[in-house]
This record gives sequence, structure tokens and C-alpha cells, in this order.
Amino acid sequence: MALRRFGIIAAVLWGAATITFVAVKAIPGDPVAILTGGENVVDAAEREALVRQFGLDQPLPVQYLRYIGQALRGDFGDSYQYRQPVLEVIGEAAGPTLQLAGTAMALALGLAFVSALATAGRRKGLRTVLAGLELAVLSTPVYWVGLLLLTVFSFYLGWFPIIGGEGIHALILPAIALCLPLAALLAQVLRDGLEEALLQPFALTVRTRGVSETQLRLRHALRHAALAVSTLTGTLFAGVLAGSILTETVFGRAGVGQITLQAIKTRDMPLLLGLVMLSALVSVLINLAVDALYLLIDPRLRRAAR
Amino acid sequence: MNVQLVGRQDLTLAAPASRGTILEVEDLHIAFPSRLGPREVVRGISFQIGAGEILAIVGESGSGKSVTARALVGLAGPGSQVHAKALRLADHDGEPRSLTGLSERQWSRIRGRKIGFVLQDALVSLDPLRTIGREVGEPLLTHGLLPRNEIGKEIETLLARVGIPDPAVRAAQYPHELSGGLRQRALIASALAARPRLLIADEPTTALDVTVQQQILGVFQALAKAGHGILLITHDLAVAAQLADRIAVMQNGELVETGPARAVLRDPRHEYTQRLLSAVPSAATRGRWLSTQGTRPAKPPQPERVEPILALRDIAVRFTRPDRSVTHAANGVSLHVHPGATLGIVGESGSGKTTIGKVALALRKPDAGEVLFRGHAWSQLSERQRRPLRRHIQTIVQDPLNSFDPRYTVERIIEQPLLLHTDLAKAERSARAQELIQLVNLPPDVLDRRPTALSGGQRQRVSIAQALASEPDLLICDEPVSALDVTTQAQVLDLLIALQHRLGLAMLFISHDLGVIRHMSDRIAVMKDGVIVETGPADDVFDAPKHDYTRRLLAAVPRL
Amino acid sequence: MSQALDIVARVRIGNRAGNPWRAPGLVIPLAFVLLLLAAVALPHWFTALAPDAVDTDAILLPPGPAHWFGTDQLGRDVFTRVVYGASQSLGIGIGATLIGCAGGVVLGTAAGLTPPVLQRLLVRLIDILLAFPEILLALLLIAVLGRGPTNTLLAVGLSSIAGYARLVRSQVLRVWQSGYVEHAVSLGESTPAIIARHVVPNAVRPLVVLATIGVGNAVLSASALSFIGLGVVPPAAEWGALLADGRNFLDTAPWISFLPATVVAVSVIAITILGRRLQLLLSHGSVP
Amino acid sequence: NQVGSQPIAGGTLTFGLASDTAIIDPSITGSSITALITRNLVDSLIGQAEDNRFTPWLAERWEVNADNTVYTFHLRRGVTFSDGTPLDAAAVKFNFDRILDPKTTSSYSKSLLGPVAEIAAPDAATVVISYKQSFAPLLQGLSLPYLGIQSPTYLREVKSTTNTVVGSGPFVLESFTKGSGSRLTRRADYNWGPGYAAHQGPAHLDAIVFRYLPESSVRLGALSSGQVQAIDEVPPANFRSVQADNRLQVVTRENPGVNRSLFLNTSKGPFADVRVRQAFQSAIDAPNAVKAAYFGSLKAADNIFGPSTLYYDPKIAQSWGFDPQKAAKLLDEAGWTAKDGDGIRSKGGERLSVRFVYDAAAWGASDLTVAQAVQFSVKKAGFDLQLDPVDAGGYTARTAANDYDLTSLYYVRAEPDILRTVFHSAYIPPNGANNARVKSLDEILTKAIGASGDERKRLYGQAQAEIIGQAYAVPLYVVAYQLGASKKLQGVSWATNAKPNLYDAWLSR
Ligand SMILES: Nc1ncnc2c1ncn2[C@@H]1O[C@H](COP(=O)(O)OP(=O)(O)OP(=O)(O)O)[C@@H](O)[C@H]1O
Ligand SMILES: Nc1ncnc2c1ncn2[C@@H]1O[C@H](COP(=O)(O)OP(=O)(O)OP(=O)(O)O)[C@@H](O)[C@H]1O
Ligand SMILES: [Mg+2]
Ligand SMILES: [Mg+2]
Repeated sequence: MALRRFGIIAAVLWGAATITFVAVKAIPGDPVAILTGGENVVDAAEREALVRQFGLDQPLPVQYLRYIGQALRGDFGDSYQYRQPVLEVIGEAAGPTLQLAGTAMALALGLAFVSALATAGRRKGLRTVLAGLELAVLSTPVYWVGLLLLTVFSFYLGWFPIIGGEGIHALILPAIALCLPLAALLAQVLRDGLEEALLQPFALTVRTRGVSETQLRLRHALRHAALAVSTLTGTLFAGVLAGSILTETVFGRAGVGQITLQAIKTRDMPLLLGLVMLSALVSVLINLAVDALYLLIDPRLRRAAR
Repeated sequence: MNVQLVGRQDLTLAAPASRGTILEVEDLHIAFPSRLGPREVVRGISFQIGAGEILAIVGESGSGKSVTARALVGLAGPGSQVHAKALRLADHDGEPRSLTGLSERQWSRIRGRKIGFVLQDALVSLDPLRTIGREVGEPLLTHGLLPRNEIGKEIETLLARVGIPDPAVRAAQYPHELSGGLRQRALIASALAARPRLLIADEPTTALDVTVQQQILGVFQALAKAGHGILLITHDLAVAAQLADRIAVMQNGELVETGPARAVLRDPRHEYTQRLLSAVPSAATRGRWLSTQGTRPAKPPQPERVEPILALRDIAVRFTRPDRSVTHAANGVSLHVHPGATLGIVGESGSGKTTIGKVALALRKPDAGEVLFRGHAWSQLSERQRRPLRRHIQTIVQDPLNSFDPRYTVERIIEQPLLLHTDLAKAERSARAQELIQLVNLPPDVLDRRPTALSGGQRQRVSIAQALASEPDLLICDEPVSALDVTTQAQVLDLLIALQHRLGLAMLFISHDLGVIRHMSDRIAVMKDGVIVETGPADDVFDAPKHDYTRRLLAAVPRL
Repeated sequence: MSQALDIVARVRIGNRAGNPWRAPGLVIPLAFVLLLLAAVALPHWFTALAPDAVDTDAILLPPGPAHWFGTDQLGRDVFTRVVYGASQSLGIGIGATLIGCAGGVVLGTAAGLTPPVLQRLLVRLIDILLAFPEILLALLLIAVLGRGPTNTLLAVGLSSIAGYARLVRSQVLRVWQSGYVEHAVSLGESTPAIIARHVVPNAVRPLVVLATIGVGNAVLSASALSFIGLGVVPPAAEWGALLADGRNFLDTAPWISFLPATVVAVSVIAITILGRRLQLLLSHGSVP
Repeated sequence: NQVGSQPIAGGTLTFGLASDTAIIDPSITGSSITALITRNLVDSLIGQAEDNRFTPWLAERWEVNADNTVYTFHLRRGVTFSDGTPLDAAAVKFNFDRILDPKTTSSYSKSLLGPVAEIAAPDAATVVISYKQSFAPLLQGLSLPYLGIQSPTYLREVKSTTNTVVGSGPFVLESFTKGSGSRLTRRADYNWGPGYAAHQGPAHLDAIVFRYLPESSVRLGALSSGQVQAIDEVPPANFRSVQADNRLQVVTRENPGVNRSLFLNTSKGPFADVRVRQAFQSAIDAPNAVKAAYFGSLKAADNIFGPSTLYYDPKIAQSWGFDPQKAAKLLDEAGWTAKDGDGIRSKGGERLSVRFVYDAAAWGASDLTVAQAVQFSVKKAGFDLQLDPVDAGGYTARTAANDYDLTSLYYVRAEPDILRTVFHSAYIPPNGANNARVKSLDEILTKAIGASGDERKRLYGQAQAEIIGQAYAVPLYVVAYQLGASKKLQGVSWATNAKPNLYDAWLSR
């Protein structure tokens, strides 16, 4: 079983790496120009040297094999753009992004739980207002939310200066900007899950025992809703890179999103590959974690898994 | 049945009082809002339940039984309007307290504490994500009746009280790990946890096998003996007959007849009660129409010693579960169905009935043995070879909704076999569909509808019409009536028999309901754990069962 | 986000009970979406101006009777640009969703019904594609294809295939094991007929809802690409590009991005509500 | 520079930057942001003052031989790198050798050093750089941070220099985070500032923080809310409001050299016909486009050269301009007479459609506005101008493959010889940036290198006239560096590449 899992992870990583390799090679244009910053300042000899140094003179299959071989050993080579080992570049960027994503995710979960528990199947007025707000947040581009937050809270009110370092203070606005759509989505799914659970026969049974509505939600319905929410949380967390590209751009934060965008814009092959592998790995791991969580939440799945 | 009643002096709970009226309902009305204004689904019913008494409310589907029961705990449903002249529940001191105009808080003190409620569907009425113990103990926790550390002990006591063996082990298990019977008992234990005087049970045995049903009924009897008042909701007259002291018959939101059980069943006054009673299939109903009470003409005589139309020889089917354990769904099963005759297969849930049906239809390849159709290879053929022959062997299933493409109209459904097996033109197909729909006594306008817009009985008729479209010789019927209520069931069974007479169909009739099987079958095969334990002419098997299991099965069936 | 689309699409916003046709939640969004479609088809009905008509004498005018949404940094009428942008944005949204769905149906059906070995291979392929964050895939595609409306459409569409494919596959498997497929076998239908008549149409049904919501999502994805600077090419009035351009004038001329942003949000809301209503209707079984 | 106030020591200057740099080592990147930051970290052999004269810096004095092939530098003594290593001739030689070493992957710095024959360090205080043929631009190159001197000890020890720099400059790099910014702190023992500086000794500021703020609205918001004291690329839309704000100032530094211009590909397509080029030139209302995009913060160009360039000819301005009638007449003459529904002309069924290929990353939001205004303006004359944004690699590939109708660039250089890079046939892509693919100017441009004063002036005048007259290029605007700053920030001086120098800068309270 474990071996199979491992095989799947390896297959996914290999596939992701291959697709990226093909894509990067398919991007039209001159890789050396990128290596040298796009200015026509290199002569033929230097071009040659660069091409040789980065192995670009080899036939594609050789390049591919070399690259996969090195990737297997955890060596993604040097970034064209940063002239630094890819793992180092990613390592530096991962910290701030993880911090941002983690904070945003935690915030989002908190908000979603409060909002969904308070309004699932009751408080019609509040439910309508909150559901409407969530829909609005979901339908507004993330970067737009970020810009509005910045304008209001940083420039006009001056509560959260975007300058002033790396502390929690600088984390709040971007985390909120990133968390809002996540929270809205989670709240909707959680509320829906709760409402669905509350419609099931067992909920009626619980009510006939004299259990209060709030207790019914907390003790029973929440676990049922948690199934869908955990999948969604996993997917969202794995996809947080997408959000972080935009958020980091708006707030001028360092992080994986920034270097990803740079890597694509400058076709920084080794870095891009490293990033794809990273996100594939994250996605696979999160899927495994969600599967494990499922077993924890739902005893019905345990026997099947055993 | 070994039900222990444990004394509980250590609890600050009053034991059920031994006499007096527990519940009094007078002129109860329940209405739901609808587009055309409030729709009354319960219209002025009155009844009483005394200590130690079992009152059964019977009636067909949709008559308002469940709504009545739920209204007694203030959970009639969202938007419901409940009015009653009087709705009184005896308190612990025996004094009646009114249940009208209670707030949600007040209700929650009554639910579980003063009225225990057992819901219709045992399989889904326990929270699947929590252990049995926590579910059973929840009323104790909610009403703060016991300190937390004592609850565990009490749960075991409760589980033992409803006859669950190994209560400590069971308490730690999850609902899906328990059989239906155990789940239903756990539900009862949970309803009893706070020692309410009144217990309401809504169809507590519908999903259960007869033997398990018998055990559950035993639990209720014991509880009544201990002084609980019990309101039993059921559509099964036989269950009511066995258990109830008094029976109330409900039709269309009204109680048409109330009285002592024996009197109501032996000597029904109301026309509806009479109809209901006569629609129940049993030994006595063989050779009679169920829905009209007339005697039916005898079957056209069967030619002697003809070759069976369907023969199963030494069939074995094995399923391997994900956990590698193997289930023998069929093991050495041999059966014959003769032209124009009905072979009934009866057995408990999981005994392999459906599997046999699928093998006969060649939807599943047997792991061993072979099936012959009209004396020729059938299961051994490739699907391509089988396809042209399929028109001769058709099926009617328990849940037609699942067998119809949800996008299809009734007309298209009926034309499906015509398209496949005939080269009729569009107009001819339409005409044939009209014919068939008349044959099964449906109005022509259903042809344009989708199955979701039909009632259960109507759907079953559509299913029959479709099966007949290709003019088959053999019908495989897998529980065709078990989703229907008694009166609808009667109509469908009558229809099948009439068609058999008219068209000379052979039938393989699968059911877990012994009454239905006896009513329908010429010969019977009794199945248990994938094995045919007994087979023979219907009357022989029922009147002189040879196998021990058959005897037990027959003993467990409640009788009117 | 469309990777979680199946979860999201199931969410109901209105009351579960009640007639889904009657709620006001249907009429208003429907009317708005129809209005949008009208703007796509007949933009000149809404405005007499041209979307790229530069007027350097009318730069950054605030909203007024002559210019309902004001003018931008080149004196172009923002309302006109929003109207013409509708065809760009919705075109991208609808086109991308069609590509995603079509690809998803093909890949998902294949991954559900082909022989086991091929099936496993295709499932793995879907896994691999799902392991890419959608935006990364879209960005890569843009890098390969170059910028422009068609390529934005392709990038957003192709990158969403895997999400749809996973859903279609699960649906195909569900339908394949359903009672009516088994029943069709017993009626004597051939396998290709079953796949064509029952499996694919029924498996694709839930996609209708997803696709509606997917359109809204695709509009947002395309606008995100524009924001990063990899979207359509000027002077295209794609909504994301309008917002991206306008952000440089947030404090001097907020209307040139605020009003389009409102239109984007309201459109996506309307489309989403419509999609979920549709879901409700379908689950009520009252719509074919 | 504010006159009359005394510099105050101390304070931290926070500087918002519109772009980021991937690499902080100036020897291996051509990034102008790296140059801006590292100007404070590394010293150069010589300095170049705002008036273009060369001043001593690390070299006290230097000699150049007559044919510009041997340069001898005499180093100042007592200079140390911030890691304590003394700066001597060996250190300088080590730096330049490293840049020349292909393994270093230096490109821009290497091009500044030129075709070096030999670098010698005859004694600890003397460096000699020699060439086989004459190489005049060396001094200018040496004055740029790209050829700034770093500590050889550090260079030898460190594995990768992309994140760190150790130099002898007035500030020390404390941290550098890609995508976020960098922090510099003052070096207390600094005492070897450039000859053009206003003061000697350590810098006034305690620290400088460069913060990457790519969103222009964010950058501006940070400035006006006082979170930063300086930003680059002031959003043109806010130019006026910043100027009007009495706490803020905008300092504009016009660049000499080749103005931001469109270069029309004369080798193929519609622009092979001079009449079409001239029509295109006349169809563009550049002053209005620039006014719209830059809100009057930049001047429209009237010539290929910026006004501050040597030998700029003011008379050219009268020879061309926006003239729709002329454009129409020229196009009619050239045979582009048919018009379709959109007003686009065609000839023999071929639409008058031209593709403008540009590197999207190097093309800002305001430039995009200009482009759209130009697009609309030529559309009225019947041109379908299609924008074709690509990435840097794509740009190089497209120009090399001659797959474009027009491109755009500008060059900052006070020396008119810069024209050679843009219009000499030796620089036709892929060998350079002669994107107009012009061959007719070779003679003039070659002759002008060695010509004397008046003759040179005449030759460059002739070149300017021909470039505009033949419509090889359409000048758009005069490029300028725009520093938005708090009025508290004083003493900023300017390098010749139009970048602010912060050594003399200080913050008033
Ligand atoms: N929440 C509700 N809202 C509206 N109508 C309801 C609701 N619950 C029940 N009804 C209606 O009330 C009537 C009685 O329903 P009820 O469930 O009591 O029938 P029943 O006798 O229990 O039938 P069955 O044997 O099928 O369980 C039905 O017509 C049903 O449609
Ligand atoms: N697809 C399957 N995979 C694994 N086990 C199966 C499968 N189908 C049936 N079984 C098992 O085979 C046995 C017989 O099942 P079958 O459905 O034939 O019983 P049945 O008599 O029809 O029961 P019921 O009355 O509940 O319909 C059961 O133990 C069941 O769990
Ligand atoms: Mg009921
Ligand atoms: Mg069965």
C-alpha cells in the first residue's frame, strides 16, 4: 500500500516535470537572451559559452534525461535568473509564502466556521446577508480586494503600514486579502454541508432526544460538513500559490508567487521546474493528508481502507 | 427472547407509573403551508394511551401517521401548524401537563426526557460518525441526568436492557458495524435512556428481516409490560395485530376506526379497514384477487413434464470484498422455472436472492455452474450472442426509478425494447406503447411524463409495461412490490397474475415477504446464505416445512 | 478554483425547499445575464461610441450624463469599453469553459470507460494535471502560445480541463454502475449504444451547472492574467485589462476601475446564482 | 539640491522601487536597480560628475595614451573593503579578471570593459588596462557601478554572489531579499567619496531601505502617507498632485541620448516604402499621446536626440510633425487607396497592417497608454497598428528573425556616437539594436567618430535630418528619471545614467 502510494507520488512528480520541460522548451524565443537579460550585448563566443554552460547545446532528449536524472537526486541546478541553486531560491521564498498562506488559511477557516455555524438553517436575515457578502467576495477579483484594503487601511487610515518589515503587522492586510475569498468559499460549503446534515434522518433523532439546535450542530452536523470542507481546504491550500501570486504582487511581498511569476516571465527553466515539482509535491502530500483526515472523520471509510 | 429489566434505584428518575393515562390527544389538526393555502394533512384525530398500553396506528402511505407522531414531540416539520383541543402528557407525578404552546426550550425538556422517539429508518437514524455508546448516552448527557463518569456504565445497562449482547463491545462500535436489528435496538435504547414514560415508535421494523423483527417486537412487549405507554406507527397490519392492545386505522388524515386490536382485525367496521385487511397477501388469499376480493379464475392447466424454460445448475457466485474476505452469494444453487409457472424465491436479506436473479438474467457470470434458457446455453454465451435472445427474458425490479434513464419519458422507456428488438416504425411503436400502457391500467397521459412525476405504483406498472413490450416468455421479478404499500401492492400483484394468465408467462419471483411469495408462487425455493435449503410446491413448503430454517422463518412471521 | 468546482457547485444559496422557479433569485440574475448577452451580441445598441476612440480633450472625466462611467486616461468612454469588454470577457469565459468541458468530457469519459491499463494511465494524467496550480498551467500556456484573447481563452480553458475531467470520470463511473445501465444491458442494448445513449448524456448533465459557474470563474481567471500583465493585448477592452489599467488611477480617477470592477462582480454573481439555481432545478428533476 | 541648509546626519531613508532585481552583484547583471542600490555599496575607479567630467575616486589620477589603447590608474591608498580587506591593484585586477572570466557569466559589465588585451598590476597602487585597438568608452564604463570594485576575499570565499555584495562603498549591505527589497547601513569609517561629491567622510544617512513596490498606486500611497521618503517611477497621473503637495517634490532628470522612439523596419513590408513611413510619422500625434500618458510630466520628443545630447539639432523640430492631410496624401500616392469599414487602408487586397513587437516587461503602463494613443491616431490615417507583446527572449528572437514592422527603444548616453548602435548596419539584429535595419547611414556615422568639432556637428546634423526625413524613426518622448520624494529628502545628486546618488543625501527633521 505504502509502496503504491509512493509510486503514485513519483509518477505525478515525473509527469509534472515532463510537462513543464516540454512546455518550457516550446516557448518561442531565445533562451540565451534571457540568460543575459535580453540586451543584445553578448557576442557569439559568449553566447556559445553560456549555451554550453547551461547545457543548451545538447540534443533535447539528452537535456531531458540529464534534467530528470538530476531532479531525481534533488538537484534542480542553478536558476538562470538568480544564478543560485534552485532549491536555495525556493527555500528563501517558501518561508514568507507559507507564513502568509498559513495565516490566511487559519483565518479563513475561523471565519467560515463562525459564519456557517451561526447561520446554517436559521437566522434567515443574517444568513441572506452573509451569503450575499460571500458571493460578492467570491465574485470580485482577489487583486482588487487587496488594492481596496491597502488603500483604505494603509494609506487613508494608516493602520497597517506596508513598510516596516516582516512582522505580524505587515502580514495582516495581505493575509486578510488572501483569506477573504477562501473564507467565503469555505463558509458556503460548510453551511451547505451543515444544512444537508441537518436534513438527514439522524438529525431528527437527535432532536427527539431534546438536544438543542446549537449542540446538534456542534456535536453532529459539523463532522459531516467537515468531510467536504477538508477536501476543499486541501485543494485551496494546494492552490494557494495562485492567490499568492496576486497577493504578493499587490503587497510587494517576497515569496513563491513572485518568483513563480518571474520564472515564467523570464523562462527560468530550472527554477520553474523546481517550482512545479514543489507544488506538485505539496498537492500530492495534501491529498494524502486529506485522505488521512477523512479516515479520522468518517469511521465508515476505515474498514474499507484497512 | 431474553429481555432483562434492570432496576435503577440509583437514578433520580421515576419509573413509569403503573396506571393512568399517559397521553391524551383530542381533535388534533396539522396543516402545512402550500401554494393554495394551508393543507390539512391531519384532520381532527383523538386518541389516548394508557400506562402499559400499546396503541398502533395503521394506514397506508401518506395518511398522516408520521406527522402525527412527530407533532407529539413538537417536530411536525418546518412551517407546520398544529392545533389541538387538548394535548396532554402525564408528568412524573401522574398529573397531566399540556403540550400546546410550548417554547423550543420547553420542548427540548420534554423530548427524550418524557417522550422517547424511535424513528422509521433504523439504518440512517443513528449518526454514522459517532459510536453507538455516545448516541445512546446522548439524552443522559443532554438532560444532565448523570455525571459523565457514570454514563458509560449506564449505556451498557441500557444496551443490555434492549437485548444487545456484549454491550461493552457494541458501545464502542459505529453504526455501520452493526446489523439492522442491532441498530434498531440501539435506537430504542437511546430513546429509553432518560426513562420516558411514553415511547413513540414510527415503523420500527420496516427495514428488518422477519426474524429480527420478531426480536424487536419482543422488546416492545417487554417495555409495555414494564409500564411504558407505547405509540406504534406501522403500515403492517400483522405487526399491529401481534403487538397492539388497541388499533387506530388512519386514512387521509382521519382516524376511521379505533378499537381493541382483536375487534378491529376480526370484525372491521369501516369499509377502508376491510379493504386494507383483504389486500394483505397470505395463504388465504391464494386464488383470490387482492384488490377486489373476488375469486380469480384458475390458472390455465400446465402441460405436464415440459422442459423448464430456465434452468440453473450448480450455480456459485463469490464476491471478494476490498478486505479480501470472500462472500459466497450463491453456492451450488440449482433451480428450474417452467413455462407459465411461478417459482418464488424467499429468504432473508443478504441470502443471495438478487444475485440469483442477476445470474438468471446473465448480468453476472457465475463462478461455477451454468444457466440454460429454453434448454440452450445462456450464461456461457457471449453478450453479443445473447443480445438477440434477451427480448424473451425480461425483468421487473424493486426500484424502477433506478432502472430508467432519468432523461427518458415514459413513452421512450416503453419503446426502448421495441426499438431494440423490432423494426416497427415510429407510429407503430407509439401505438404499441399506448396499448401496453392500457394493458397495465395506466391512463395514456402518463406517456409524456417522466418517471419522477409518477407514484411508486405507477412506476412499477411502467416497468411491467416495458418488460412486456418485447413479448417475453420469462419475467424475473426482484422484490417488485416491497417498496409499495399494501393496497398498491395488491393492485400490482393482481396485475402480474392476470398477465401471467393471459400471456402464459413464466416468472421467477423474488421476495423476502413470505405472504407475497405464498400468494404468488406455484413452487418455492427457500434461500439462506447463498444456499437453497428447501424447495417444493408452495403449499408443501409452507404447511409442512422440512428444513429447520424454514420452520424458524415461518414461526417469526406475524399473523393477522 | 475549478478544481473545487464540483464541491462549490453543489452549494445552494437559497432555501432548499420552495419552488426554484419562483424565487426572485432567478429572475434578476437571469435578466442581468440576458442583458450581458445582449451587450455581447449588439454592443452598438448600448452605446454610440467606439471603445478605442481616443479623445485627449476628455481625459479622466468623472461619470456624468455624457459619459456614464466617466472616461479613462485616453479620454475613452469607460461605459463603452465595459460594454465592448463584455464580448471579450464573456467570450473568453464561455469559450474557455466550453474548451474545459469538451476536453473534460473526452478525457473523463476515456478515463472512466477504456480498458483498465489505459484507464489507469489517463487517471494518472489527470492527477498530474491537477497537481499543477491552475494559474501556473495557464501562465505556462500563455508563455508558449503568446498573448491575446484567443490564447487567453485557450490557456484558461485548457488549464481547467483536468478539473472537469475528474468530475466527468466520477460521473461516468457512477452512471456506469447505475441501475439503468444494468437494466439497459438486460434489455439487450449494445455497449456503444449504452455509452452513447445513457452514460455520456447522464454523466454530462451535472456539467451544465458546473459550466455556468465555470464561466464566472473563467472570467475571473482571465482578468487575473490581465492583472499580471499576461492577458489580452491593448486596446482590447477585456474587463480584467480595464481593471488592471485603471489601478494606476485609483486615487485620481477611481471610477475607471471601480465601475468596471462592480460590473465584473455583479456579472459573476449573476452567473453564479443562475448556475446554482439551475442545479436546484435539475435536482428537483423538473428540467430535462 | 536645497541650498542654504546644513546636512543633518542620521535617519533612515526608505525608497520605494517599481522593479525588483534578481541579482545584487553588479558584476553579473545589467539591472539598473542593482546599479541604483550598489552605487552605495561599491566604489568605482573614477567618478563622472553631472556635467559629464570625470573625477577621481578610487583612482587618484589616471593616464590614457593617445590612441585610447592603454589606461593607467593610480590608486588611492588607505581604502578598505567593509570586510577589512585593503583595496589595492591586485584587488582591482581580481575584479576585472573575474568579470572577463566566462564562468562568471557576466555580460553587461564585460561589455563595458570591452575587448581587453591585458590587465596588469605593476605595483600595489597601479593598474594598467590595455587594448589591441582603441577603446574610448572605458572611462565612462568604469564610472558605473557595474564595474565597481568588490572585496576579493569575499569573492573568493563566497559560493554565490547573487544575494550579497561586499565593497568599499559608504554603505554596507545588511540584507537583500528578492521580491521584497534590501537594507543598507552606513559605514562609519568611510572617507574616500568620489571627486564630484558635496562632502567627504561617512554618508549622512544611517541606513537606506529599498522596498520593492511594483504597484504604482501602492508606491504612491506609501509616499504620500509618509511610509517611504522616495519612490521611482512616479505614476504620471499623480504627477501634478505630488507636485502640488507641499510635503512632496518630483525631481525630473531628462536623459541625454536617443529618445524613446518607434523604429520602422525599412527592410520589408509596408515600411519599406519611404512614403508609407513618412505617412506613419505624420499620422502620429505624439505630443498629445505623450501629454495623455504622462500628464505633462515628460516632454514630447522633437528629434531622435534628447535636447541635452551633444550636437542636438533644434532645427529638425520644424521639419516634421502631426499632419493627417500629409499622411493621407502620401498613402494615396503610395497606392494604399482602398479603405474598409474600419477605415483601414489596403492595397491590392493587402491590409495596411503593421505589427509592433515589444518586450512587455520593459514597457510600462504609461508607455502602453502612449502606444494605444498612437494606435488610434494612426488608425484614423488608415493604419492597423497591432501591438504584439512578447517576453525578452521572444523579443530577441523576433528582431533577429526580422519578424516585426516596428519596435521601440531608447538609449541613455550623452555621446552622439550612440547613434551608431542604433543605425549602423553592423548592428542590424541579431548583432545589435538597429531595428530600422538602416544601411544608408554607415558612412556618416563612421566618419563622425574620428571627425573634429565642427565637422562632427555637421555630420551628426545630417544624420539627424536623414533619420527624421527618411522616417526611419518616430521620436515619441524624452526619457527622464522621475524621483518622487518627501521634501525632507535633500542633497540627492545625479549620476550620468540619470540615477540618484544617495551618498550626499540627508533627511531634514
Ligand atoms: N414537512 C412537510 N411539509 C409538507 N408536507 C408534509 C411534510 N411532512 C409530511 N407532509 C405531508 O403530510 C402527509 C402525511 O405524511 P406522513 O409522513 O405523516 O405519512 P405516513 O402516513 O407516515 O406515510 P408513510 O407510510 O409513507 O410513512 C403527506 O401528504 C406528506 O406529503
Ligand atoms: N457487488 C458485490 N460486491 C460484494 N458483495 C456483494 C455484491 N453484491 C452482493 N454481495 C453480497 O452477496 C450477498 C448476497 O447479496 P444479494 O444482494 O444477492 O442478497 P439478497 O438476498 O438479494 O438481499 P436483500 O434482501 O437485502 O436484497 C450479500 O452478502 C452481499 O453483501
Ligand atoms: Mg411515515
Ligand atoms: Mg435483493
